[in-house]
Amino acid sequence: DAGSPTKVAGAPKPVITKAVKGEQCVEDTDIMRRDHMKFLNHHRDETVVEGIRTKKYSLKECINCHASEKTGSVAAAKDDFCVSCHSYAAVKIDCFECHSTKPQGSVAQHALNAETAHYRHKLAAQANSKVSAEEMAGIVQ
Amino acid sequence: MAAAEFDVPELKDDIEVPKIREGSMAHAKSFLAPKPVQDFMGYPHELSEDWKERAIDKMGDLLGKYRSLKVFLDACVHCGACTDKCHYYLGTSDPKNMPVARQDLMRQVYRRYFTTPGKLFPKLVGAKDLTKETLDDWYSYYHQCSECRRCSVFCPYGIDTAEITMAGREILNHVGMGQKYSNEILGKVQKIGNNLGLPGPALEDTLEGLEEDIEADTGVPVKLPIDVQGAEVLLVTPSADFFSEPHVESLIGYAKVFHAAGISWTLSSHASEAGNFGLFNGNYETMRKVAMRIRDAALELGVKRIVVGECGHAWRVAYSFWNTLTGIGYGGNDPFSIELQKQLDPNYPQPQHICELTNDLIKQGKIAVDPSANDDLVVTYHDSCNVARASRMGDEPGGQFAIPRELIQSVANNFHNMAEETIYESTFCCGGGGGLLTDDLMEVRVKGAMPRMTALNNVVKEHQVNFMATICAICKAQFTKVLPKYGFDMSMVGGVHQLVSKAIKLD
Amino acid sequence: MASITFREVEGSSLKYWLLLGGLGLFVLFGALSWNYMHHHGHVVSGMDNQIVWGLPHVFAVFLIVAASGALNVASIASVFNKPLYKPLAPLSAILALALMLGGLLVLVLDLGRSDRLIVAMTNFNFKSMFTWNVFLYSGFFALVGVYLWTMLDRNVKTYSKTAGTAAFIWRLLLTTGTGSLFGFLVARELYGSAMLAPMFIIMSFAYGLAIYLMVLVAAYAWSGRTLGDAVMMRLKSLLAVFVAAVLYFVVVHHLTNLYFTKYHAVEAFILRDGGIFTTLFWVGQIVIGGVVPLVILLSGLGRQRAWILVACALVILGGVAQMYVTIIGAQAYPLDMFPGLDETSSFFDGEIHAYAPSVPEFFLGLGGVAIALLVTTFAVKVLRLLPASLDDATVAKLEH
Amino acid sequence: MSELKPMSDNTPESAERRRVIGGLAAAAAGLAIAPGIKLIEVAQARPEEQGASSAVRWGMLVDATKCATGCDDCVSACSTENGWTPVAESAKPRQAPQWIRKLELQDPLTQMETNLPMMCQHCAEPPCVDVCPTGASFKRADGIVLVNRHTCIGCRYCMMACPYKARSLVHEPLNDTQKADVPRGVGCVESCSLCVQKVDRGDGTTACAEACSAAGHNAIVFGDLNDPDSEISKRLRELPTKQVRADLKLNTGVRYHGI
Amino acid sequence: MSTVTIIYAGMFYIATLLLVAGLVYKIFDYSRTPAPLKIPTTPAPTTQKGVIYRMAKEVVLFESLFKSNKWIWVFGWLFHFGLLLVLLRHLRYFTQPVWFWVDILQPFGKYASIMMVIGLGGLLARRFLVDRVRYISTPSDYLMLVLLLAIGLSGMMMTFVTHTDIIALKGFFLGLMYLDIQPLPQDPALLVHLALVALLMVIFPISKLLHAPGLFFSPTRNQADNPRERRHVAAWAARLDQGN
Ligand code: HEC
Ligand code: HEC
Ligand code: HEC
Ligand code: HEM
Ligand code: HEM
Ligand code: SF4
Ligand code: SF4
Ligand code: SF4
Ligand code: SF4
Ligand code: SF4
Ligand code: SF4
Repeated sequence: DAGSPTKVAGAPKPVITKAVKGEQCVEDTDIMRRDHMKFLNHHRDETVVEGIRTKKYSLKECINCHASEKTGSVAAAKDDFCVSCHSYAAVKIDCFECHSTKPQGSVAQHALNAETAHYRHKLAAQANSKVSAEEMAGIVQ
Repeated sequence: MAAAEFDVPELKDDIEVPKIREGSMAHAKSFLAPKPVQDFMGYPHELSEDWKERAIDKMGDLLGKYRSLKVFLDACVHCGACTDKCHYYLGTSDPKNMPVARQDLMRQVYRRYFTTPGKLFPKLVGAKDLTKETLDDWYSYYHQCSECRRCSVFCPYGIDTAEITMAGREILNHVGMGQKYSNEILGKVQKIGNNLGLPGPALEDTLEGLEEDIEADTGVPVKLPIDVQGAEVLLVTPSADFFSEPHVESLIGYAKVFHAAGISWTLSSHASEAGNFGLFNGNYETMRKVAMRIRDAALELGVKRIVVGECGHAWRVAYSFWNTLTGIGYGGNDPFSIELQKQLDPNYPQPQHICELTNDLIKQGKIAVDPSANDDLVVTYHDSCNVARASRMGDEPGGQFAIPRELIQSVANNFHNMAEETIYESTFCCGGGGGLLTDDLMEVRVKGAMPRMTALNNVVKEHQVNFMATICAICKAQFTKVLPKYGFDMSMVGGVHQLVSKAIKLD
Repeated sequence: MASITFREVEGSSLKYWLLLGGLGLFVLFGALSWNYMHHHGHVVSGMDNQIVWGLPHVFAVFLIVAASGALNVASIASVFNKPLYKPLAPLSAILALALMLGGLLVLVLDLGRSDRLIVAMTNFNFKSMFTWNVFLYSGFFALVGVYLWTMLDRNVKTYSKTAGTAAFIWRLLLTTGTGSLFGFLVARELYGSAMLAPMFIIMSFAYGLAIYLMVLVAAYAWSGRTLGDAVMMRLKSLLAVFVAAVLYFVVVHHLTNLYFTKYHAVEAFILRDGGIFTTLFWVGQIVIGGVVPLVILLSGLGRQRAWILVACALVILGGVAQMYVTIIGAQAYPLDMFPGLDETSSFFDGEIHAYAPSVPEFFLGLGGVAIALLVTTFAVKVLRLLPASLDDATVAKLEH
Repeated sequence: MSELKPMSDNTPESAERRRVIGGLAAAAAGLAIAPGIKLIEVAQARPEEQGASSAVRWGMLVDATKCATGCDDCVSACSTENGWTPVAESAKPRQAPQWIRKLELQDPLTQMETNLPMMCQHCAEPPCVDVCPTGASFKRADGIVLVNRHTCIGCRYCMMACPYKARSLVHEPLNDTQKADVPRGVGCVESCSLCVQKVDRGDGTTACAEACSAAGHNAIVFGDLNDPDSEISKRLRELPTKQVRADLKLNTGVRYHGI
Repeated sequence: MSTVTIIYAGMFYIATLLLVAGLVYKIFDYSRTPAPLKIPTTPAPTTQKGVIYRMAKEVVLFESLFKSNKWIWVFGWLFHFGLLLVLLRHLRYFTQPVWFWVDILQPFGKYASIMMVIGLGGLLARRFLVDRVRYISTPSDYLMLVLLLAIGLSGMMMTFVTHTDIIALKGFFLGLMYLDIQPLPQDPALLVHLALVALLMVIFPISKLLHAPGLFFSPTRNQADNPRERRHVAAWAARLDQGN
C-alpha cells in the first residue's frame, strides 16, 4: 500500500511514499526518477527570470502532491519524499533552505489531476482555516 | 685491443636530453668470459642446447628469491619518469639505455613466461619470446648499466634498474655468457686476495716502497703495516690504492691519519681488496664468499675495528651487506654474528668509512690539519653513486654527502659544489662503475661520462675548479682515462685523502 | 656570465616544522571560523545590513593588493632587465601567487553562499567589475604560474621575459580592477573617485614589497643562508619611494575631495569626526604606515636590518589600517538620500554605523594570511626558488 | 486566495502567530473585496505560460503628503505577504532584513517633517544589477528588479552599490518558516520584489499599496508606467513627482510626490 | 528479471572474485618473497617510523615523481587524486546508510571527474608526443589509459548529460551485496560504464595496475637504512651461515 516502506529482507531501498494525489506524475515515473532535476531547474529559470508561471514542473506543485500525509512536508522527516531518496543517493539539495517544504497558500490544481480535488480535504483538515465547499468548487472547475 | 672509433660528445652549457637514436650502441659489447674463467666460477662458457630453459629456470629462481625483482617487473607503469635519468642514455641517445627500456628487455620475457596476459596476448602487453637476439641485447645493454641507481631515485616506485641488471647478468652467466672483465676479477680476488691479482709478497714490497717515499717526503716514518696481529684497526681498501695513480695518494693519506692519531692498524694480505664484484653480478653466494675473506681476516688478526678505504661499491657492500653476509655489524643474535661481535669494539660503527674516521678525528682535534696546504686547488666533489644512493655515513640520513664535504672543507679552503641536480642523490655516475671499467667498453664509458663532464665543465668555467675529489677507486680510474678525452687534465681527479694527506700535520 | 644556484630550503628542521605547524594551526582556525559562520549564517559575524563588508574583506583586499605588489620584484628583473633582481624573482612570483590565493580564499569563504562557488564560476555578468576581477584573478594565476615555470625550467627560459612582461601588464590591470571594485560604487561618496585605481596600484607596490622583504629576510635567516646588504639596501630604498608615493596619493586624494563641497561632510568624517576611523586614518595609515617607516628608511636607522624590518611591519600594519578605513569607513558613513534633511528609520538611515568585528571574522582573515605564508613556506621547500646565497660578492657579480 | 496552514506547523508562538493572524485578516479583507476586483484582474492577468513583457513597466507612486505619521501598515503588510520578520520582533535588528521601511525626514532648519516608505526603487538603470558578478541581480522585462536567489552567492556587492540601501542579506537560516509563494533563504540578498508573486498572479496590486488603501491613506499607487491609461500614469501626469537621488540618473520605477 | 540484469550481475560477481582473488594472491606472493639484502635508495630514513613517513609522501604526493618530472607529476597527480575522489564518491552506491564523510565528499567527486579526465588526457598525450615515452609504450599502455578515459567519460556522460536512475542502480549493487538481485537500469551510458569497470577489475591484478600494491612492497622505498645496526638475513640466506 502507498506510503509503507518498501523494505524487504534483502537490499535496502529508499522509502518512496505514494503521492497524496494523482495516479501519475507529470512525466513517466522512469523519466522523473532520472530527470526531475532538469525539469525543475529549467522551470526555475523560466519562472524566476522570465516570469513564466506554468504549473507543470513547479516545485510548489511537486510539494502539493508529494508532501507526506504524516508530516505534511516533503522534507521534514527522514522518510519524506525528497529526503528519503536523496539521503539514499547522498545527493544534497539546498532547495528547502528557501522553499517551504509544505503545501501552503493557494493550492493550485494540476492539469493532469483535475479530478483529484478530494485530496484538498486531507490538507484542509490540517489547515488553520477551513476551506468552504464553494471555494473548492470554484477552484476545481 | 683497438677500441672502435667514436665521437666524444661535445660539452654544452646544460645537460640536454637527446632525441632517441635506436640501436646506436648495439655494437658496444664487452668480451665474453673464456672457458677457464667461467669454469672457475662454475658457469658454462657457451650456450648449451637447453639454454632457454636454463635461462627461464634461473629467472624463476631469482623471482622467488628476490622480492625486488618480482615487484619491479610487475610495478613499472611505463610512466617514463626515468627515461632521461640515465647518464648512458644522455650520452649515447640509445633508447635501450633508458632505464625502463633496459628493464623491459627482461620484462618482455618475464611477461611472456610468467604472466597470464603475456601468455595469452603477448603483442598487447609487449611480451616477447626469449631468443638469441634478446639474449644478445641483454648482454649488450646489461653491460651498459653501471648499476648506479640514479633511475631508482626518480622512479615513483623506486624501481632500481640495477637490480634488474644484476639479475640479467646472473642469468647470462648461467647460460654461459659471462663477462670477461668482471669474472676474471672475481676469479683473482678469490684465488689471490685482490682484484688486481697482486700476490702477498709483491704487496709487501709496494708498501715498503711507499713508506720510504713518505719518509723521504715528510721526514716522518709513517708505516704501512700488513698482517699485524692484534692491531686495533683492519683497513680494507681497494687494491688499486696500492699502486695506481692517483689512488695511492689516498692510501698515503690514510696511513698519515692513523699515524697522526696514533691508532694501530693493519692491512691484510688475505683481504687486500675492499671491492666486491660479486655485487655487480647479482650473485649472493659469490658476493658472500668474497666478503667472507674480510671476516676471516678480522678474526684471524683479532682486530677491534674494521675500516674501509675510498671505494664506492666496496662501501656499499661493506655498509649495506657485510652485516647480512658476514655479520660485521650489530644487531645479529645468531651464533654466527655473535662470534664476531664479541671481538669488535662496540664504540665504533662497524664497518666504518675512512672518511667518517678522519672527519671525527679532525673534529675532535685529535689530528691537526692545515688547509692552506691545498690553497693551490679549487676543489669540487663528485659523489660516487654507490656511496650516495646505496649507503650512508654518520648517524643521519645524508651523512654520506655531508661528511666528505665537511672533511674536504676542513683540509682545503676553496670548495665549490657542482650543479645541484648532478650531486647528492642525483649524482651522475662517473660512467665506469658496475663492471664496465674495461677498455672494451671505452665508448660507453666516455659517452656515459658526458653528464658529469658537463657539470664539471661548468664549475671549471665559473669557479676555476681544478680538482675533483672523490672517494671511489673506480671513479678515479675512470676519470683519469676520460678527463683527457674531454680536454681536461687527468690529474684533476683524486681522492679526498689525497687532500688530507697534503694538509695533515705530522710530528 | 655569472650564474646563481637556486636551492630548495632543507625544510627538515624542527623549526621548519614548527613554523609549518603554527601556520597550519591558523589555517585550521580559519577553517573552523568559516565553518561556524557558514553554519549559523552571517548573523554570528559583526557584519549587518549596514556594514555589509567587514574584516574579512579588509584582509582579502589587502592580500590581493599585496599579491600584485609582491610580483614587483620579479617585474623589475625581467621587464626592466635589472640583473640584481633576477635571483629575487622566483620568490616574488610564488609570494604573489600565495598572497593571491590567501586573499581569494578569504573573499570566497566570506560569501553568504560560499557553497555556491560553482555558480560563481559558471554564471557571469560581464558588466560587473567583480566578474572582470574573477578573470583578472584567474589570469593572474595562469600568467604568474607560467612566468614561474619559465624561471624554473630551463627548457623554456627564453620565454621568461615575455611571460614576465605579460604578468606585469596583467597585474597592473588587476590592481586597477581591484581599485575599480570600489571606484564604480557610485552610491558611496568616499569611492566616487578616479584616483582610487592608481592609488591602489601604488599601494600594492608598497605592501607587496614590505611583505616580500620580510619573507626574504626570514627565509634567509632561518635557513642559515647569507643575504648581503647590497640587496637589502636596494630594496629598502625602493620601499621608501613607494611609501612616499602612497602618502602623496593619499594627500592628493583627500585634497581633491576637499575641493568639492559635496564631499566636505564625508571628508570631515574621515579626517576629523569619525572616531575610530579618524584615529585609524591619522595614526594607523598616515603615521604608522607612512611617516614613521619613511623616517626609519631614510634616516641612519635604515641601514640596520632590524629597523628595515620594523619599517616593513609598520607599512603592513598601516596598509591594513588603510584598507579598514577605505572599506569599512566608507560604509559607516550613512548614505545621503535626501541631502539637507535628517533621516531616521528602523533601518538606521542617517546614522553612523558602528561595526565590531567578531572573532571568527578575524580568524577567517588571519587564515588567509596563514595560507599565503604556508604556501610560500612549503613552496621554498619543494621548488628551487631561493638562491643558495645572496651575499654581496655574488650579487656584485650579477651587476656586471 | 485561501490560506491553508497545516496544523503541524509548530513554530514558536508570538511572531509566527501574529503573522498568521495578520495574514488571515488580510485574507479576510481580500475576500471582502474579492468579487469586485476579480473581474478586472482576470481581464488583465497574463496567461501563465507567457513571460513578463517589456511592454509593461511596473512602478509605484508614493504620495508623501498622504503618508501618515506613525503609520507603518505598508511595512507590516509587506512583512506578512513576503514572510520576513518585522524588525521589532527580531532579536538582531541590525541584521534583520527589511524590504520596506518607513523613513522620517526632518529639515533641520524648518523642522518640517516628511514621512515616506522607502523600498527598492526598481531602477531602470540599476547599479545593483550592473555590479552583480553572477547576474543574480536582474531586471525583469517588466521592470521589476529581482534577485535570482538560485544564483546569488551572497557577495553583497549589490548592497554596496544600491544608493537606497534597499537590500538586505538574510543573515540566519529560516528553518522552513517561509511562505510557499515567497521562498527566501540564508546567505542570499533580497529586497522588495514589487510583490512579483502577486503581480504574476494578476492581483494588479502590491501588499503595501493594498494595505495603505485599506487604511484609507491611499499614499501608494501601483501600476503600469507604460500604460498611459493606468491610474498611476494619470496621477503621475497630474502630480509633480521626484526621483530620490535623481542626480544618479537611475530612472527609478518608484516616484515620490511631496519631497 | 531482464537478461541484461542477469548478465551484469554474473559479470560483477565474477569480476569481483577475480579482482579479490588476484589481488590477495599477488599481495601474498609479494609478502612471501624474501628481500635478502638491504637496498633502500639512500638517503633513506633510519627508522621504521621514518619509512612510513617516506611511503606516505610517495603515496600521497608522488614525491619521487615530483623530483623527477613536473609534467608527468601534474597530470599523474591530477588523475590519481581525481580518481580517488571519484571512487570515494562512488561509495554512495555501495553503502546504506551512506557514511557521513562520503556524504561530505560526494559533491566534490562530481568535479573531480574533470580532474581525472584532464590528467588522463595529459598522460595519453605524452605517450604520443614524447619520443622517449612513445618508444617504451606498449599497446596495453595506451589501452589502459583509453580504458580509464572511457570509464571516466561514460561516467561523466551520466553525471552531466544523460542521467541514469541512481536509485535503481544502487538497488542493483546493494542487491548484489545482499544476494537479492534487483533490476539494473538499462541506460547505454551506464551499461558501457559498468562493462568497462568490470573489465578493469579483471585486468587489475594481472597488469601494471599492480603498481598500487607494488609501491608498498618496493624494497628501495620500504626498507629502513639501518644495516650496520640491524642484521638483516633472509631465510634462504640464513641457511648459508649454518654451512660456515
Ligand atoms: C499530480 C500530482 C503530482 C505532481 C504535481 C508531481 N508528482 Fe511526482 N509523482 C506523482 C505520483 C502519483 C508519482 C508516483 C508514480 C509511481 O509511483 O509510479 C510520482 C512519482 C515521482 C517520482 C518518482 C518516485 C519513484 O517512485 O521513484 C519523482 C522523482 C517525482 N514524482 C518528482 C516530482 C517532481 C520533482 C515534481 C515537480 C515537478 C512532481 N513529482 C510533481 C504525482 C505528482
Ligand atoms: C536561497 C533561496 C532559494 C533556494 C536555495 C532555492 N530557491 Fe528556488 N526559488 C527561490 C525564489 C526566491 C524563487 C522565486 C519565487 C517566485 O518568484 O515566485 C524560486 C523559484 C523557484 C522555482 C519556480 C517557482 C516554482 O515554485 O516552481 C523553482 C522550480 C525552483 N525555485 C526550484 C528550486 C530548486 C530545485 C532548488 C534547489 C536546487 C531551489 N529552487 C533552491 C529561492 C530559492
Ligand atoms: C527517486 C528518488 C528521488 C526522489 C523522490 C527525489 N529525488 Fe531528486 N534526485 C535523485 C537523485 C538520484 C539525484 C542525483 C542525480 C544525479 O546526480 O545524477 C537527484 C538530484 C536532484 C537535484 C539536483 C541536485 C544536484 O546537485 O545535482 C535536485 C534539484 C533534486 N533532485 C530535487 C528533488 C526534489 C525537490 C525532490 C522532491 C520533490 C526530489 N528531488 C525527489 C533522486 C530523487
Ligand atoms: C596507492 C595507490 C596508487 C599510487 C601511489 C599510484 C601511483 C602512480 C604513479 C606514481 C604513477 C606514475 C605516474 C603517472 O603516470 O601518473 C602511476 C601511474 C598510473 N596509475 Fe597509479 N597509483 C595508485 C593507484 C592506481 C590505481 C588504483 C589505478 C587504476 C585504477 C592507477 C592507474 C594508473 C595508471 C593507468 C597509470 C599509468 C599512467 C600512464 O600510462 O601514463 N593507479 N600511478
Ligand atoms: C561497480 C562500480 C561502478 C559503478 C556502479 C559506477 C557507477 C557510476 C554512475 C552511476 C555514475 C554516474 C554518477 C551520476 O550520475 O552522478 C558514475 C560516474 C562516474 N564513474 Fe563510475 N561506477 C563504477 C566504477 C567506476 C570506476 C572504477 C571508475 C574509475 C576508474 C569510475 C569512474 C567514474 C567517473 C569518472 C564518473 C563521473 C564522475 C562522477 O559522477 O563521479 N566508475 N559511475
Ligand atoms: S642504474 Fe644507473 S646506469 Fe643503470 S639504468 Fe639506472 S641510471 Fe642507468
Ligand atoms: S620511472 Fe619507474 S615506473 Fe616509470 S617508467 Fe621508469 S621504471 Fe617504470
Ligand atoms: S501604509 Fe501608507 S500611510 Fe502608512 S506608512 Fe505606508 S505609505 Fe505611509
Ligand atoms: S533601488 Fe537599489 S536594489 Fe533596487 S534596483 Fe535600484 S539599485 Fe537595485
Ligand atoms: S549578493 Fe547576490 S545579488 Fe547581490 S551582487 Fe552578490 S550575487 Fe548578486
Ligand atoms: S511591493 Fe511588495 S515587496 Fe515591495 S515593498 Fe511593497 S509589499 Fe514589499
